[in-house]
Amino acid sequence: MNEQLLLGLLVVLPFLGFLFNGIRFTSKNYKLAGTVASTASGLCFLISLTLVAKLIGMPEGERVITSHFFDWFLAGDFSVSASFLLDPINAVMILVITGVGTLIHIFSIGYISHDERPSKYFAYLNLFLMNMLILVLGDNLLVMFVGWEGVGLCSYLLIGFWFSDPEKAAAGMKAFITNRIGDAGFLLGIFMLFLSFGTVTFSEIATRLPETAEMMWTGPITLACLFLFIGATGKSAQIPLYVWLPDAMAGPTPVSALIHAATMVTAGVYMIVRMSDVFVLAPLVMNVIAIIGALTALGAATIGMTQWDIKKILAYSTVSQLGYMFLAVGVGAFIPAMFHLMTHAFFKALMFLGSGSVIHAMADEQDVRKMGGLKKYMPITHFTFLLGWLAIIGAPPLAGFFSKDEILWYSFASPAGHWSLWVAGVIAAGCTAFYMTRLMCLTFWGESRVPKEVHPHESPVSMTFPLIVLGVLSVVGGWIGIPHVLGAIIPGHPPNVLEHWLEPVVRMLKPEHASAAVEFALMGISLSVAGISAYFAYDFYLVHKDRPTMVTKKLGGLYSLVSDKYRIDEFYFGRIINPLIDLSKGLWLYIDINFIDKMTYLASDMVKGSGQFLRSLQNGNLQQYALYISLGVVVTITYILMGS
Amino acid sequence: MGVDLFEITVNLVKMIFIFVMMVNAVPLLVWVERRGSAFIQNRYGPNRVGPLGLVQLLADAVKFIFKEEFVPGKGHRLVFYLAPVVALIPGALAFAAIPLSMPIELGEFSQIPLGLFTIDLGETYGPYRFAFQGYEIGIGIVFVLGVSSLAAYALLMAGWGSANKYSLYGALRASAQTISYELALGLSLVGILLLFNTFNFKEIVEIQSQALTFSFLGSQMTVPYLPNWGIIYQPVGAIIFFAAMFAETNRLPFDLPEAEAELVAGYHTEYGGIKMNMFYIGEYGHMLVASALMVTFYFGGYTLYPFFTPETVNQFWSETMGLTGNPVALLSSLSLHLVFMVKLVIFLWVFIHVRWTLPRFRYDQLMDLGWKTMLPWALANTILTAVVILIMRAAWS
Amino acid sequence: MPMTEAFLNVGLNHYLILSALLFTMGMIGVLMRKNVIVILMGIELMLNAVNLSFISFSSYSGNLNGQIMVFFVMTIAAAEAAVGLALAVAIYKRYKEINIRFFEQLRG
Amino acid sequence: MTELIPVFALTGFVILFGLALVFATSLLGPKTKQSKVKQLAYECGLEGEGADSTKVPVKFYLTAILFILFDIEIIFMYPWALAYKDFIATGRGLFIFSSMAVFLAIFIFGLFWEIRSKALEWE
Amino acid sequence: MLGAAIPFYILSFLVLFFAYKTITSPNPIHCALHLAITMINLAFIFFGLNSPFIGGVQLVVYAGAVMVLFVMVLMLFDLKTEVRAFSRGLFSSFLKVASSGFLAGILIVGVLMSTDMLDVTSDSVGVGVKATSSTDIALLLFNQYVFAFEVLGLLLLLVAVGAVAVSRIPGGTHAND
Repeated sequence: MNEQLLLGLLVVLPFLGFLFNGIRFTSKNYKLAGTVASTASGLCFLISLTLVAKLIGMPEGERVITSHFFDWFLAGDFSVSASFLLDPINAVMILVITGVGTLIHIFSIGYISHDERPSKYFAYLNLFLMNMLILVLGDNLLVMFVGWEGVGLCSYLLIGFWFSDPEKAAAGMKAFITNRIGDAGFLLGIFMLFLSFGTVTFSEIATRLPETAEMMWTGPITLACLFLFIGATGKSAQIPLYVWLPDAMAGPTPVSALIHAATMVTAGVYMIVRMSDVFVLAPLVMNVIAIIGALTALGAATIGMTQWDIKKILAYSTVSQLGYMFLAVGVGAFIPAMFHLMTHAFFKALMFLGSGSVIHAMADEQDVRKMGGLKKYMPITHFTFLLGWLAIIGAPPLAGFFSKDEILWYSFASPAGHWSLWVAGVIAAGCTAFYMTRLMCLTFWGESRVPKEVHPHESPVSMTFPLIVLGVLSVVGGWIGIPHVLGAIIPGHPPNVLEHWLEPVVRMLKPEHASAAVEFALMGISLSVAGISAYFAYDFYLVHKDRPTMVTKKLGGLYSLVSDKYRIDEFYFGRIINPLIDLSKGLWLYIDINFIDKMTYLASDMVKGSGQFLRSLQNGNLQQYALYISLGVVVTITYILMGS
Repeated sequence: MGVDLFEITVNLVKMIFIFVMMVNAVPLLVWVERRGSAFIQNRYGPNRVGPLGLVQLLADAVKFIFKEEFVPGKGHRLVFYLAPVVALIPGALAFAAIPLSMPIELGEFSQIPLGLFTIDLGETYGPYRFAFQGYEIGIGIVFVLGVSSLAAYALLMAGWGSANKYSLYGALRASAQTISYELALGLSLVGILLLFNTFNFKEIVEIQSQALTFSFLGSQMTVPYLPNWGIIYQPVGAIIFFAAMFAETNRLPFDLPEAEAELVAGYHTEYGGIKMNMFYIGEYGHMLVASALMVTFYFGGYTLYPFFTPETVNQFWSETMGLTGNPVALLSSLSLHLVFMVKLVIFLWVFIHVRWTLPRFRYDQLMDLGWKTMLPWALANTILTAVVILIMRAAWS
Repeated sequence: MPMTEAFLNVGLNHYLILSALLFTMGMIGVLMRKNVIVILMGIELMLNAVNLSFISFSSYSGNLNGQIMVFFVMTIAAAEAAVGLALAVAIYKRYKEINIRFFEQLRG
Repeated sequence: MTELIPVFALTGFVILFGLALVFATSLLGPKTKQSKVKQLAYECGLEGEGADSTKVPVKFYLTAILFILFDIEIIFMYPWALAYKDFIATGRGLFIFSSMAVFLAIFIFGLFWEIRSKALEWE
Repeated sequence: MLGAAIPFYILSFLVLFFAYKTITSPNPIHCALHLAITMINLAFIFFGLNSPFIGGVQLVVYAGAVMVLFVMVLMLFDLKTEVRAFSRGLFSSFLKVASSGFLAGILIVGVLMSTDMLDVTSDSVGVGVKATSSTDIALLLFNQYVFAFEVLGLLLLLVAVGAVAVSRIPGGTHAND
């Protein structure tokens, strides 16, 4: 089969699955629904593998597969076609999306078995998969935007999947509205790029970039990048638009794993990497991105230390990890960003699924204070979760270690980097180690605080199998991107496969004065910070259980500030949303009613009046009608004669 | 109408002569009818005034003119007076369009030989070509049909102008009957058109003046002893045409409009004197037209193939009688005209004979006959003709 | 004398002007008469005027399509007269009225 | 136009002739006193109401409508019959026949529908 | 020249005169009769315009059928001569007459202005037509307009059915009342 057809199938298969489940959405046959959806997803994964294999088979530097389906619209010189593009960057993405997606589909079969509307759930999942693939595969910004909006829609639908609970429905709306703000920014960015380049196709932008950059003032590009970044903050939950992600945990846990950890939230990162050629022309924006990323990583990590809800902790962890990725792209380390995106997808999906397994076992209990000692009830879940924990805190040689340290190294050494960014990253890494260890202690270790009526049990195979696979990936996933300095000392000298893979298509800002010694030193510092933090957490929550309260009391206001998530939501409501509502009300009550409504009334009155007049003309008098016709003829003929 | 005074005069005189012939045929026909009916009914008929009562009708005509003028009190004066005038028009116009003989082709001449002495004209006239008819119209059939369809106006005007309910009923019956039978009439002519492919009477007659010639499955067949008459191809069409013509003329057995028992005298109840006579002129004019059309369409017109055709007649006068020049043309035309008149008289006699033979229809029978019998038969005749032509001409090859 | 010439030299324009006048008369009849049937007659008059234009154009340009068109127009005019009169008779039989203004009352 | 002059002339002559006859009787005929009774319409002695208010069966009019429609259909057959052999000569005989066959099928259907629907019944 | 002009002017006069009488006669039957005369005269104009077949059809269809129907229908009606033949309303009447008159004027002006409408000289009546035979019309009709011809057959059928149906409605001509 040719590549174009396969690229199309990549989108068509999930759509067929969506149709199949969407049409019979009232069915409760979760096995059938899940099997169909998983099959669609699994076939996509196989296709992705085939495609990537083909890409690998191509000569380096020409690894591109394009597929043109139809011309979407034409307006003068400007044309947009519905076409796909597959190159090394989104090859990584489609593998992650379809691979992790398939595992999560399989996991969902068990997870959703007791639900009312399994068909609908799987229909949404497939729809999400389709839109995500459109987003990733689109060869121009508008096709990407279609996917961008589509995944937003699916996210909304899945967060509010249990819409009968008003809180969950509200969470869905919050996610959607927050995303709208970002989307508006993204759209503005597209417009700006179109203004600057006259095209929205990636390849054409890339070809026009050098000349444009030389002859033009980079202001518009900077502005465009800023807008695009706003879009990215919306989708990828960065400051200031991150508030929706913790609330998005209201959705089913596999959804959190797929959408809100592994794939959708990384769309912003992917987009910036895709547009990296443009972004490097706007150093100011790069700095902003780096700072925002660092702040997000730090802030979210600190909030994560104070949460008690297992999914909330993971959500803040996600925000924090996304902050890392933005820090990476901000300092020009696009390949480490993609690397971290991939490894994070593995271990965070693993941990979310693990937490889902726990929640499933605890009969929908999410508070970690009511858990503990689950290790003996759920050995597989515990073991895989353990792997995820090790990966995220950066224990070598697991996946997180390599990617995180790469990012930290670049934030220090890159031309766009700065030592303060590195410090923030290291502190965030410490916090990460702390709250993750805390999570492990409270959930799996120590004595059981499980209520008597709950009987925790190990999950079925359909749920543990994805956990195992993801656990393995969390261990080995990092080995494709081993940094050169480490590769140099490890026996066998493993190469940095990922960097090699992405290098031809991604322009990176290389550290100017790379020194192996400095790199090893920094690595050691961050490792030891993480280790110490982990130890402290272990000490606090398993050995000296009174210390947390003591520390809390000592910190006082600061602690409550952090545990209240820096009162960002309250700030938004008090300073932005409510004033906006008041302003709107004012506009409605005064301007709308007094002026705009009056104007519409005037228009309607005019229509009514003319209607009354015309009605008197239409009085049923045939001869009058004939007169009108004849007058019309007279006028027409007069006009024609005048013209000649 | 003509290039010089001579031609114009001849044409005008000829036209008026034909009209007067039509008008004068009326007393003659009435005499024939009365004598004939008397013969059929074993009576004497008019036999006092003149030899065989021939002058009776002349006396009647004079009497009509001296009758008192009369208009019904509530009648519409203008319409009442105009109706008989209108009644004259269709017959006259239609009859004038039918060729009564072949055209007279005159060569140049400067004197008129009249047997014993000649008139010297002083200058040379000619050559001329005088059609033996009122006027030549290319689309003769359509013209005649159109003109005779105007006959309904006279009836309606008479009935309405009289302000008499019997007149009105009579007029409506007459016109409804006329138009109903016009369908069968028109449809039966389609067969003739299929055969001859022309609207022109003269061409139709010329085609019929040859030996019977037709194609049989694509090959030409000729029967030298039979004339190429329409009746041989279209017997059913001829019967339908003739019957419809009876109805058109409102004569027995189709004289419902003047059914005495029901409607007094139909649409001319209130008419008397010469005005009533004018309706008769119209009716007999219609009869003349009908007979002339029968002759023209189905019986060879002014020719009778083996004996009287333009060629044979010409040959007779020029070779047997030894004449040359204009007299030959003149005499040939006149002799063919005689042939035509003989045929015409035969058909007129058939008209009269039928009138005194068949009883009158009831009105519903009349309409049923027109719509449910003759129209379908005419249709079948048309289709059959088309199919036969298709087969005989081997149209598929 | 060019004026006499123009009058005696009957051409296309003469027929067209005759057609225009005829059309106008029909139009006045349609617009002004009260009797539905007379209005139908006015329509017939207008159609005839149009037919006259068709025929004169056809004759002066040697194009027979005009005559075909007139043939069709006549057919349709006859059909229109048939239906129009049928309706007029139906309404008259029921309401004893053929004034066009009365027909305004017949709104469904 | 010129070939029509005889037609006009004949029409004019016929009209003049008719009018002259009508006029002649009114000149030559006896003038007697017109009385009301004499001017009555010949309606068996009852005072007639005049043609204006005579009620007429509407069947006449339905017959006339159907006549118009069928008359036009028959008029359509005339050009067909005229061109029939020309078409056959150019080898399109089946076309011309089938085109009229369709038309005639419609015609016959209409005729039989009218007969079946009793629109042509007189009592 | 005179030979063509005299019949034309006589016929035109008759046509216009009887058309005028058609729209002004107070008695509808007179209107119908005048219209019939108009139609007959028009038929002769068609004859004169080298279209004898159409002239004949005009005689058969219009004068012989349609106008007979009109006269018959008018005789069915219980019609008094209209006291006021024209509809009321001074202003609208003025407007109607004015617009009609204006239309006539503007059409005539338009005709006179566009002398080059056809590339024919005014005295070349029928020059472009070489022997307008009825067969030519027949050939054209069945070569180019076969479809329209069939459709018209269908239309006539529908009208026949419709006329019978209308006559069946309550109070109609064949209703059982």
